[in-house]
Amino acid sequence: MKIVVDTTPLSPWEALAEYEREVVAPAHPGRYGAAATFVGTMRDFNEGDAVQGMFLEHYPGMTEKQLGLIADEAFGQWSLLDGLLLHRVGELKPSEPIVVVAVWSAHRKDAFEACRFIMEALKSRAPFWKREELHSGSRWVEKNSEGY
Amino acid sequence: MKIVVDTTPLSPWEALAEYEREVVAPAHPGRYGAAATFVGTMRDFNEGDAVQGMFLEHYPGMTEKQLGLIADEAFGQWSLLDGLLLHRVGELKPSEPIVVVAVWSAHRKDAFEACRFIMEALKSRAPFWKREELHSGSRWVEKNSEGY
Amino acid sequence: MIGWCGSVRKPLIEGNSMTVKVKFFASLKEQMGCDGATVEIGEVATAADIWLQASGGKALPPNVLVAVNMEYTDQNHAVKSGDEVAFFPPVTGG
Amino acid sequence: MIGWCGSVRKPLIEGNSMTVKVKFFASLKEQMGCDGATVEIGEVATAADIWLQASGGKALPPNVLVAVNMEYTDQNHAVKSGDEVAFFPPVTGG
Repeated sequence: MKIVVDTTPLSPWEALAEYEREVVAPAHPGRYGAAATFVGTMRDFNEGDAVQGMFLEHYPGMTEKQLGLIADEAFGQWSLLDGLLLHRVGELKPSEPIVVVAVWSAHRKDAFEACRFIMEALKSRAPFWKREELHSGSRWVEKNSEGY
Repeated sequence: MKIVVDTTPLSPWEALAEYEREVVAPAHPGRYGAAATFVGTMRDFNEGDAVQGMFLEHYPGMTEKQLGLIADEAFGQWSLLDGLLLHRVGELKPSEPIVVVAVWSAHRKDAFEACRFIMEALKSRAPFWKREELHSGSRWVEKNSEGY
Repeated sequence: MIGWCGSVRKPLIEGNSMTVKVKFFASLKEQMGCDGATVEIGEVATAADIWLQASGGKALPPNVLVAVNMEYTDQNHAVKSGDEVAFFPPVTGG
Repeated sequence: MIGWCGSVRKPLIEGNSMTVKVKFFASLKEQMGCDGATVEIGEVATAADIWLQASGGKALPPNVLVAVNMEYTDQNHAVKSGDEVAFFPPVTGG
């Protein structure tokens, strides 16, 4: 499973197409029957306020380590063939993708459950922090919305 | 939500990129924070046997009608912005995509749950039938694997 | 290629009749030897009656699904003239 | 830009000491006025002791998360020389 935390803007569908074509398909030809993906995108509103921009801080080293642990847990819990996890950091504008999670497996149950697990674990355990730019100034997002 | 049942080969990631860019983003700029997708791909094995090809039969008219009902149920049950459902029919070869389900929403819970619901409902209610080509001849798939 | 079974007509009791279109799919199409038939039957009939007539008296297999006018129903559903009645095995798409 | 708090040294009781690297993130970095510090402390210390010394005696806010060497732990975790001790608010990525 490939994990990347980077300031470079994300192109989720292009990244998924490329990773499937270059990595998953050659390694597991004819073996994957299911791919479940999630793409998180920056909205222009949050908690009733217009949001003009966002700064995404992380903890270099720990963030990657925690994402690796989450991936290991997913591979231990479900029967998975491969995965891709991309997370943006730094300055973002509305409509820009923040996160991509993808999982490939033989059967759909594993892909669906592992994809959601990785996303929820990332939301609760990976050290990222969002600061939103509003008309009235900036604020740190205090907690994530509920995922279940 | 766009629903297409067709014999044309699918390019899932390209179709998702195009639909998001051409339809979802212009209609809901800055409003979608989540996209959950599922791509089902033909494997080269099933129930222990090598599979060389597949024929996917459907019931023209009823298939589209049932997919429309499933989409309506999803939009009634969750807060969704848009969706895309593509299903291949006719002759397929291993590694070819069979189905694409995608859902866009403001928050991830809706997207995750609706995407899986649509896929499971499709599996149990949409009139499609798979006939597999094996070395020893062909066979109709008798039932789908469990999704939960 | 599996074709149309043609028209299946049942002797009528009182002269009243209705015509329904029957469709078979997948393995059922192969078992029946055709992808459908036009069935003419007495005024009151259920989907099960239609099956009996179209199949030449075979029992309806327990796992066969029944749709009338492209909506799922069961074999006790009363059909009316002009209805499209479909019989097919469990679905396996996706 | 928020910089490094520098070195925070506590008078030692018996001459033994250890040095740990402290990091703050996000809103906590702003509250502390720096993104980290080097803390020199007596031989036995918990993450809470490190916080107290680095913060100049402020109470550890109840929702602050604690990591030692990039793994989650709690404030009672015993740190050793060379450890990296991080304090940060609830995470909000994804």
